[in-house]
Amino acid sequence: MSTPILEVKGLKKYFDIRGGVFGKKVGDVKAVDDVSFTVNRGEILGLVGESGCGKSTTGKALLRLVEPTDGEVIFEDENILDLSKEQMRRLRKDMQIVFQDPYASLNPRHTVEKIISEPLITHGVESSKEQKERVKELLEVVGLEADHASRYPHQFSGGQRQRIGIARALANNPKLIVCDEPVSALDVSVQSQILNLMEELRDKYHLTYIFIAHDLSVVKHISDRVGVMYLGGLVELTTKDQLYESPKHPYTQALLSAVPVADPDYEVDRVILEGDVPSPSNPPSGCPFHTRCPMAMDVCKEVKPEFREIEDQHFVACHLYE
Amino acid sequence: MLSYTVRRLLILIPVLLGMTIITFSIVHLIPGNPAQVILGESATDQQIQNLEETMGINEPYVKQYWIYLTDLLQGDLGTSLKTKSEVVSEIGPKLAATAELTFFAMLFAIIVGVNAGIVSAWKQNSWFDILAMVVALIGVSMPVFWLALMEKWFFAQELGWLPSGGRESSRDPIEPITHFFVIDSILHGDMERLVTTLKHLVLPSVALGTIPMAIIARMTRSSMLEVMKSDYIRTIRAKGSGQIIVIYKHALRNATIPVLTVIGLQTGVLLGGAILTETIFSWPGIGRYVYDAITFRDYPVIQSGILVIAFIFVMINLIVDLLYAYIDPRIKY
Amino acid sequence: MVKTEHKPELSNEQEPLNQNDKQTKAISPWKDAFKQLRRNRLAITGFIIIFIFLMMGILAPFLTDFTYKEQMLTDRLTPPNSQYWLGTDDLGRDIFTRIAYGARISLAVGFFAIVGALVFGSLLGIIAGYFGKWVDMLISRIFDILLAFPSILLAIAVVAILGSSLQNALIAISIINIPIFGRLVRSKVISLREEEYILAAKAQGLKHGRIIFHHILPNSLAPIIVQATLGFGTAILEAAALGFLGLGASEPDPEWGKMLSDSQAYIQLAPWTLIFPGVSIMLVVLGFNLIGDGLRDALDPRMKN
Amino acid sequence: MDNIVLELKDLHTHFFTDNGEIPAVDGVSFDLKKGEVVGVVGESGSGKSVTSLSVMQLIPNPPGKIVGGEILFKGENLANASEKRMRKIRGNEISMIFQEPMTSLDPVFTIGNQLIEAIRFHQKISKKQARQRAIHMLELVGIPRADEIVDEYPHQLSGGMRQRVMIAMSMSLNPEVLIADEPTTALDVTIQAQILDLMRNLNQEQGTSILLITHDLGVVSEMCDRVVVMYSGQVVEEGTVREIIKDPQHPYTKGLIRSLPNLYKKEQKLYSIPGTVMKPSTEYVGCRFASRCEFAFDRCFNENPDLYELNHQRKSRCFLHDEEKEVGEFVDTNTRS
Repeated sequence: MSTPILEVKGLKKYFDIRGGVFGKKVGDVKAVDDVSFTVNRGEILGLVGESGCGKSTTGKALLRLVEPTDGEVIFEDENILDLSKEQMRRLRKDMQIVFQDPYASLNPRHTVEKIISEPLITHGVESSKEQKERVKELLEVVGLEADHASRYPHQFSGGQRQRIGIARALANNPKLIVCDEPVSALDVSVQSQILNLMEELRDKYHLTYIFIAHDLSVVKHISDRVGVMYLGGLVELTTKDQLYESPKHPYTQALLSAVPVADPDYEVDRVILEGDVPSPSNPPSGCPFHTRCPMAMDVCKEVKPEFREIEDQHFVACHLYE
Repeated sequence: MLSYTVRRLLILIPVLLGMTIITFSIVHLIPGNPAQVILGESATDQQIQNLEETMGINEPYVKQYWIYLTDLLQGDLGTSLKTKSEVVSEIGPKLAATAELTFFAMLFAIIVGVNAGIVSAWKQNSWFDILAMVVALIGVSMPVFWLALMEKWFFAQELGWLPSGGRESSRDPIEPITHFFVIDSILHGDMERLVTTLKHLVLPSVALGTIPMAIIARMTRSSMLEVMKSDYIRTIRAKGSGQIIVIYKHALRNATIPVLTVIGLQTGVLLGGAILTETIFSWPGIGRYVYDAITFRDYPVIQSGILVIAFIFVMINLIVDLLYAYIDPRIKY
Repeated sequence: MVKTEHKPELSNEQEPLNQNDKQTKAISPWKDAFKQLRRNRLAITGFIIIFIFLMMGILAPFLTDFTYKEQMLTDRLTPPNSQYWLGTDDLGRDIFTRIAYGARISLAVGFFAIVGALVFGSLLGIIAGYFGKWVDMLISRIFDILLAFPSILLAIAVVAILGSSLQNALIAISIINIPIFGRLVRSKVISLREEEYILAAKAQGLKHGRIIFHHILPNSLAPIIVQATLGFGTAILEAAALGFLGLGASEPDPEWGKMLSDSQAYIQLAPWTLIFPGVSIMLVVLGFNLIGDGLRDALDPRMKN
Repeated sequence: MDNIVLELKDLHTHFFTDNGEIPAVDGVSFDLKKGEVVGVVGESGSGKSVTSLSVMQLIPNPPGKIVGGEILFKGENLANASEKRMRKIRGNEISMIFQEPMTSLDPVFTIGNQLIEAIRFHQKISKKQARQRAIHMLELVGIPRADEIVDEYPHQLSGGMRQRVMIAMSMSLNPEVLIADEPTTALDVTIQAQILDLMRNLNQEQGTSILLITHDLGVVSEMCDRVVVMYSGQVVEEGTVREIIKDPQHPYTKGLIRSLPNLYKKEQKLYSIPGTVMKPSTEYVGCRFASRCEFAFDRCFNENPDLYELNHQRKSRCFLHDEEKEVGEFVDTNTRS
């Protein structure tokens, strides 16, 4: 259970900011800044954070859908950042992604059949009979009907489209799937259908997920371990029970307390953070959270806290625990 | 804003250089011996040789282009083959004539086009909207020179309401000061002449302005309709603001942004159309100057005329871009 | 009565499509657009106009007893009558015949000029948009330069360089339209590159070629088709303008712009010599504009949901 | 009953599209009392937003139109009020904030300009006074450097700040009713907490009644006194927030609450309601939820149940309430695994 399938070390993704008279580089947006974690075979690792924290960019950088600026991504003992474009292209069979917007991620001019069979063609399933069989099988696996294959994406509801996206990701029996906010665009009653489906598929095909979301309850529900991101970096990473029962980082605490609970009896000791998330193009010195942190100390303004293990399996980047 | 202006100006440099390469080609790349082509069949060897020397035709192209460019920078636009005088000295008054015509044509196009577009959007699917859009559709489909011919025939020749050509009555030429006759008549304090001048402007401006007017009306309408659907218009209505404020203050200002681009581009169409319209209305502007040059194969004049018009067009687009940044605060550099 | 047995709480239970699920057949976006186009009365009018002129051009020899260069010198400047439906010009040529033959020229010039511009423009646009960097810089600057000229002026410049003939006018019109298609395709490719389904295709491990030909190209087709249709109209206007300036077709070709130019002097004496060729240009351009507008509505990039 | 400020009676708002008539709001009734916060909950397509826009007469017309029912604002029926009368009410007596703070402010005018315009439309005060008032309102909603922000453009502010500006704008004339249409949906959770806190304070300090439209039961639970649950254009359940969340009566509400992942409860597997929301239709006769309901029986497919009044202001639209026995059985299912 605890053999790592993916190890991420010091992952960075900076986007250039261009400006001035000649449009030359004047700075960069540190979308992902030094992120490290491991994912074990068969587990679901959740990544949560607010918009702009870099969780989605991290997910895409892992698959080299955006080229990382620096770092290592070791997938099954191989640093995929060293692979040539062609080698990487072949490896995509094993590493898949499910996108947030189930409509935008399906080509509107292709039938479901074509959408799902495309990865099959690309990775060597040549006979069209085999493709048809597989498409049919995949549709059934995700809870659609075989005769949906000839339809176009715009003829489906949001939940059904997300099922198509999942079927496509499953086409070549991948080992790892990055789920980039797969249920954020869906209504509550459909969201639970998709969450349950994803759990079932994980068990059935021994999949590993990296599950990215901004909804803490969703992440809690599905994940085994959870990482919390803020302004491009991980601030806390531990098992889900640890994280939700005794969060260590002040940001995690504030984030958890901010979630409205559907229970009128539940009295939350709410920490309301002041101000907005600073811009990743101009992050604060020291700890990126010190500008909003209710417990900020002098050292926080100067020194960036290290992301380290303070208890077994519990990583935190905060000066309070040094 | 300053940095943006400077950057826009810098981007212009390669564009202006590229333009000169194209106009350079007009004289220097015509197949055969350019001097021969320019002077025609009847030219003597001596004439050809002289021209070859002044054009530097035996030099490599790069050097010829360099000479052309340095001449341009010194304000030398070449010499007309027909009149043997410097193009630069001939072109000034003609430019003023064209500018005056274009200005009034654009004024007509913008006033009528923008207002028709607003009313159409406001009263969507009303009889006015349908009529205006049918007229606009016909307007964009019309060849400008045909419209000019028809106007001239109907209003000048059949009905005799307006003069059929020229900038002024030939019996009584104006003493030019700025070469903008409307301004000159005012400067002379001669109201009668002002009326005459304006009368001469009506037909060519309307002919020239009709197509841009139609395009502006269509663009204004669709842009207004788009803006009217936006969230912020809903907010403004939720505040209780009246229809007039919603349309003329908020919707119009937002809708102006795409319309401005169209206006900038249409100025180009107008300047191009001037060649045809000025010919038909004997308007002594730069368009007619180029047209005459085409007939006489006066290559240096064609070359400089095209360059000058394109230069003006580029400058107008620059102004439009800067206006853009002024109207839309989201554009920051 | 309460149903006692409850359905199993299976998550991957079929979500029913809406009420009319059973009737829902696969609706291809292209077919959908076609259906919408057929309902658009203005677009249909446009198709009819173009069809009539196309037929006039093709069947010209069968429609009249005259040829376009035949001069009936005794019948010069005859007003429209039963023999000369649209009258005759100053050389006694039948105007209807010349307009019918002229339809061939105008439609052909419009078609070939735009197809040429479309091919070269799209190619350059795809290269610039897909590969980006300095290739994009170079191509985009060339487009900027070409677009810095008012189009008719650039056409005049090109014809001035190449010499005036119908063929060169066609080339000139093609050249001035290249940057229009080029820019359109480039911006479409760039915006598509950011689309999530292109990213999804990349995530599947699809090769460049397949991404371009199966994903980017089909999805950029709609605006290209619209622009091309509107472009036929503009190209015909531009050809007529060049003809009017004497930079296009030469004697005795019945090019509509040239017909107008030739008859200018007879405007008061014989207005029909000017009215009919002009109306023909206008109708054909209007036809293409109507079709273009209809196509734009039908192929709206924001797909109906 | 006398302190009811807003009452909807059998409101029908239909959209007339190429594909036929869509009854987006199909007979909705509920009321809002002075100083009360009422939540209207529903998924997309339930008609909750259309209901709120109908109150303001801001339904894009065409295609939308109020075709029946009454909207009583302090006794005056707004459903057939003139545009002129509505302009007096909008922003002044009933104001509204929207979901998308990023697009809800005019991008080409300064914040101040938009605030001043709203104030001066309803009150004849000088520009200078209006500006002072605008700055004061910005301070009130917790905007730092209000005297500078007032001259900035919307694009210079973050989403949370823009939503504060929207709230400042809607509160600047001290309206009796604030309609908030998914005010925090587009915001991050920490920013959402700030905005909800602000709205709660306004409600308590100014006594403004709030109609809160949302899909988030968590937000409802935090903010509201009473809740109206909508499904496919109709109200399916109504009650106090405690009743709705602790003891839901309608199968849809039950399913909705059970399918919610909860931060503080351990659950093995989420419940999920099969299928998707039925689009409202004029032709359909049965219960709108029947096709997804595990308790549905023949009658549900042939007849649309009425809202059963179970208690004072406690209503549910389900045939199961017809017989006591069935309700009992029904409640039982709650504990079923």
